[in-house]
Amino acid sequence: MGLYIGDKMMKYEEWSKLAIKVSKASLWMLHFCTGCGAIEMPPVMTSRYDMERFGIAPMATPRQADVLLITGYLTVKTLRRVIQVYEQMQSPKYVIAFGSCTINGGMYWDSYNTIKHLEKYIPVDVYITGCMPRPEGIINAFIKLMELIDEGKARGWEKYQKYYDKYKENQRRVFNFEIEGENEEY
Amino acid sequence: MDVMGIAIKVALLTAYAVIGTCVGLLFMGIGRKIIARVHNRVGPPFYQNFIDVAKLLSKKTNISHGWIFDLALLFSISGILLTLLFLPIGGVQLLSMEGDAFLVLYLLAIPALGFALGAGASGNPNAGVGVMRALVMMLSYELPFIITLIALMIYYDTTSLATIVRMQSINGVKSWAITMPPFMLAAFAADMALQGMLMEQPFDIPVAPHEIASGPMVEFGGKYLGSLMLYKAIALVAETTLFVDLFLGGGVVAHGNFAFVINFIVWLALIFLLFILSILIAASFPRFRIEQAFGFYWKYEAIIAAISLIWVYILVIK
Amino acid sequence: MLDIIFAELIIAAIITFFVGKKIASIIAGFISILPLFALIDWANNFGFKTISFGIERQMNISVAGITLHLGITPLSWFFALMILPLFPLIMLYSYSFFKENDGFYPFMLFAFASTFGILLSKDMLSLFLFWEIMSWSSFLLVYRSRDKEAIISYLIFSVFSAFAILFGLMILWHENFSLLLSDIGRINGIYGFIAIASLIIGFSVKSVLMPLHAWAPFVYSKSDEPFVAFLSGGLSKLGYYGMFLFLFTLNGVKILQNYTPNVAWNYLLAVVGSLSAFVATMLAIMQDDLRKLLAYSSIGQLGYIAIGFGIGTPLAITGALFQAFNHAFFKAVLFLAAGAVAYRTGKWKISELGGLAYRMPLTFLAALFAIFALAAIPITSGFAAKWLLYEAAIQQKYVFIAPLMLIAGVGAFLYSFRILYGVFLGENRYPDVKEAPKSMIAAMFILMLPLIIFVVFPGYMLDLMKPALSNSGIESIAHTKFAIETSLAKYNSMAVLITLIAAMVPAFIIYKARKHRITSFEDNYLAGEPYEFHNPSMHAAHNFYKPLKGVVLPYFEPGATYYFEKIYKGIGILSNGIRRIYTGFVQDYAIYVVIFLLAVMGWLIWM
Amino acid sequence: MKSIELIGKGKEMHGRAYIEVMPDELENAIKKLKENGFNHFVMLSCIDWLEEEKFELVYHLWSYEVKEHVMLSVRMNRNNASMPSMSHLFPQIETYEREIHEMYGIEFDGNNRLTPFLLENWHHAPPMRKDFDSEKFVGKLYESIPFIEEDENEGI
Repeated sequence: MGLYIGDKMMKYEEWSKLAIKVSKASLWMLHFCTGCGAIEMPPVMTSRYDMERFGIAPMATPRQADVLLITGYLTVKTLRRVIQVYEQMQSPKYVIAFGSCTINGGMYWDSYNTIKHLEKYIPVDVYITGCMPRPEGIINAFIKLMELIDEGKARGWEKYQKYYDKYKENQRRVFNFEIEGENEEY
Repeated sequence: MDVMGIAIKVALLTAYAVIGTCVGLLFMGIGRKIIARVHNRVGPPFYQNFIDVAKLLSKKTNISHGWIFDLALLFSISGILLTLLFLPIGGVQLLSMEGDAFLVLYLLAIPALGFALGAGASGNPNAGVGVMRALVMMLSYELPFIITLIALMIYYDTTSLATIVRMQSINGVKSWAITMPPFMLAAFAADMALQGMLMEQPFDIPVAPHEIASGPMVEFGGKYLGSLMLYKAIALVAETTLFVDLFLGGGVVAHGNFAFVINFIVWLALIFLLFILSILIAASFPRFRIEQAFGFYWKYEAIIAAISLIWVYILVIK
Repeated sequence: MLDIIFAELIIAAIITFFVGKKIASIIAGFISILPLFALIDWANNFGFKTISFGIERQMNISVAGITLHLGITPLSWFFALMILPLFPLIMLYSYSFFKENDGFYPFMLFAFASTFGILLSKDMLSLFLFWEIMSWSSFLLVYRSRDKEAIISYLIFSVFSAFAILFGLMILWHENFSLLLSDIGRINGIYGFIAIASLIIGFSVKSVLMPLHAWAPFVYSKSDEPFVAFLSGGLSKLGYYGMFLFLFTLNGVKILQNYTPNVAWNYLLAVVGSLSAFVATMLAIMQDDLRKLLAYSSIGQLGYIAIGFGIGTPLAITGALFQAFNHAFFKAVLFLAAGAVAYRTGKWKISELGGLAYRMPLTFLAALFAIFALAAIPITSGFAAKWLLYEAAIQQKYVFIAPLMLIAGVGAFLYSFRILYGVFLGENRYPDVKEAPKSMIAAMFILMLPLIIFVVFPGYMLDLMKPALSNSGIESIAHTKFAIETSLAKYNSMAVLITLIAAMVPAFIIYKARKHRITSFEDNYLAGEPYEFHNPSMHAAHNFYKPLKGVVLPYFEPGATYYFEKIYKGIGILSNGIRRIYTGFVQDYAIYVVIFLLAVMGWLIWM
Repeated sequence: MKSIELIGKGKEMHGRAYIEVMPDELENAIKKLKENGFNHFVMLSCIDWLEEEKFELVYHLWSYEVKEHVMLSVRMNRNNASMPSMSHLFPQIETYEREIHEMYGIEFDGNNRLTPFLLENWHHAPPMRKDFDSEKFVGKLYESIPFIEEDENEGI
């Protein structure tokens, strides 16, 4: 069952198949409702679309959650909180980015304080396109995520561990609004 | 007691610990399904909670806040298993001859206190508030529950759960406590107390995910949360069994050759019915505020329980 | 030998007045171990095989034609067993607690000697004499707090208690013309009734029974912690010693019953005890001052003993004595732990403390275990005592007392957690605090030993109190080493412990199966807000039980302290009135003299 | 309209009173309006007139008595723009002034709380000015941050 006593654990190869099966069938979600996408969540949770039939349940804190669902645009200030929350989640953890804002900034493509590509700061496993995506899109993304977990491709959290320094460098740059070769102080 | 006898006893206790855990998880899954049906949803499969626990226990990273935080894991599971084994289940006495109802009442506090210690050790303010609410809830629902318990005890002139069950099973269903009018009132009060014990709505004030980020559990993840889910599952079985032992004769209806199997099935059916009742109440009511819950228990429930106690007292004195 | 022990205690008290702090505490500590040897020796007389030092059982001291009869009885031996061991450990604790020797040790030794004397006294005169020495030496210890309310309240109640006891004893003497306590049994009628009642009232001041508890919150919260540990753990038991002595050993119950056969005076005592337990617990929940919380908790826990005496069956009395024994140790540990916390941080308010568990882990462990015993968790000996009391209440079908007792037991969880969370858990506010000094830790851990022993073997406790019970004509209840059996049910401590250890196995497997990483306190989920941006306090201990505030305070608090405030104010007004006589004018004094002379003359003429 | 009568100048614009005042008249104008029933300060807004080299501050006030919205407009030079703070008249103006200071770089004399407010770690030109080229800034900052590509050879 993937339980090993003592120091022998924590090898990726020993990640048993049953553990993959159970982690795919029980995705607990933390919805970081910053943008307008939050309005799509109630239909997904309630009787019309009912995400609970796939074992997906909303959680209150990142410690308990497996999936971080980011619903919409992120300013630099919000990004700091998102990263804080992401780092508090327990591995294996996945990120679903919702709406075009997280892909390329969307309608905030030229805003001075909205980040454009979420993937540069935290690894994203599944994107949902659209402005707004429909609830079916969210369900579809979760099913896609389940497939990816099953195939062993949803490894964003491993990527984050592996390239931790690079991610931290990107995050530091954007938090400090640091433009290369330009250090003007207003 | 000889070696063989001890071995059989240990095997029986282990079997009931496993059965209690599985039944609890199964019921929680069924409860989720029922709530989903009430909401006109499809709901998760009935085995969903097994998957959830397995997933939590197989998480790769786990965050602890120090050794006091770990006490939550150690004490929650061991304490609730201990409680379960001191209850007579379906006519099987287990260890219930070694203790009594007061012991069970206090044993229920071990996992709760361990849990509270772990939650407090995390240093999260939400956890502190959650534990405070849980303790105030405990003070609230214990009053009617204690009064009904005392009513039963003075009626049967014993505090031992095993004896209470035996005396209620003499004539099968007819001798169950709930068939007597004073104990009908008491059972109503105790059932409301059970609702609070199970922390189901309208008394899920301590966890309140939307107000205080699931309260005491705010910092629990991975194996810690998994162990707490196990605790909750076993607690569900233990608390409903306590009610069944007190008012429904422990589910004992048959004596004789196949009595063991029949009694087990009846016990299972009874705790399932109790659980369904509590789930249906939970599905139809919103959450109380803590003062409202306190007032509800200490005013109305306590008065109902006190009436039954006085009634029983008059019966006994006569 | 016994006179040597007394003499040494007195001499040590005088020596400690002049020497430095460290030497004083060492002298006091070693001298106060001596009576324990006597206890070990006397155990031979009560059916236990121990070492013999040849210390006599009886001693008569004749001073100016009056003879003081001293001697050990099974009852006083049992009470000495719970009170006297506290003393050397408190001295060990105080080794690092005090900054300088400012009069703590001499009075403490006097209090100790007089406690020993009270327990040994076999006649009324020595009982009252030692009682007064104990009251006055403890009053001087209270006086060290320099807190007006504490001093005055202790004075008022001590004097009241002393008068009540003196009144009772004088009536007994007047009826009997014998100072020996063993002659009391012959008394009947109204005088016996009044005497016993007034003695019980007098003793219930020391045992902080409601409504005569009002001094305790002030005194406990203002005096030195080592002394308060002795006051709550040890001296409060003396009140119950007196009650037990006069009620059961000297047949006070029968004297009361013979005069008024139709009134159940025991039941009244039990009701007072249960109300005391319930109201004090409710008030303890609402306290923010650590010492006040512990004070109310003491009142509540001591109420259980009164319940046991009130119910009066063998089961209840056994439970009450067990509870008294436990309370002596766990409350001493708790007060000492509170003192250790204050020694390191200088704070008493629970809402100002926090996060000390990782800084002071040994203090935390001691406090945690004591709290387990206080809350009667079944893995501590506190449970066996409460269980016996509950059983006794159910056996007698006391439907008013039993719910109050049980709900007070639940309330104990609430204030216990307030201490645990507010002081030791939660936000890490004192990152630089060190563990308490070694002598404090040692004292607390040695005090925990009896609590640990009697959780595994509750039967031993019942063996210890057997001589005291059988001497008073109370049969002891059926028990083995591990199990206690009553007519209602059975409690087997070994079954609980073994099952708990066995049930730890699956928990431990889950715990060990996956690694965990210990993270810092700052890494906490605060709705995504980073900790460094989160400026205000994260400690949720301020106003902790706010939802109960509107329920508890309006109903319980005024009733508990109102009458004392009235007395306090009344005495102030009276004293002011008396002071007005001393106007400072010579003419006024001359008029007083003239009036006095005229009065005397008038009286002479009238005669 | 009442406010126009009070100040003695201005015009009606879409049902509101629009009054242009000089910077030194501003305080008296607000005071006068406040005393005469315009006691609800609605908001303070700012417009950057890049071509005219001017900043325009608009103080919006509302009267519950006559149900009238008045906009007090004051213009200043764009270089080293500064205004006396009005926060002693309506305390809530302080917060608006902080925001405008951060977004436009206007100094408010007499306001002691002109500390960083909404933007964290911002050290570029005030972003709401029209000469702040947002598109270019995005290109320089956000687009220059590299994607983190996995090294195919290493695997994970």
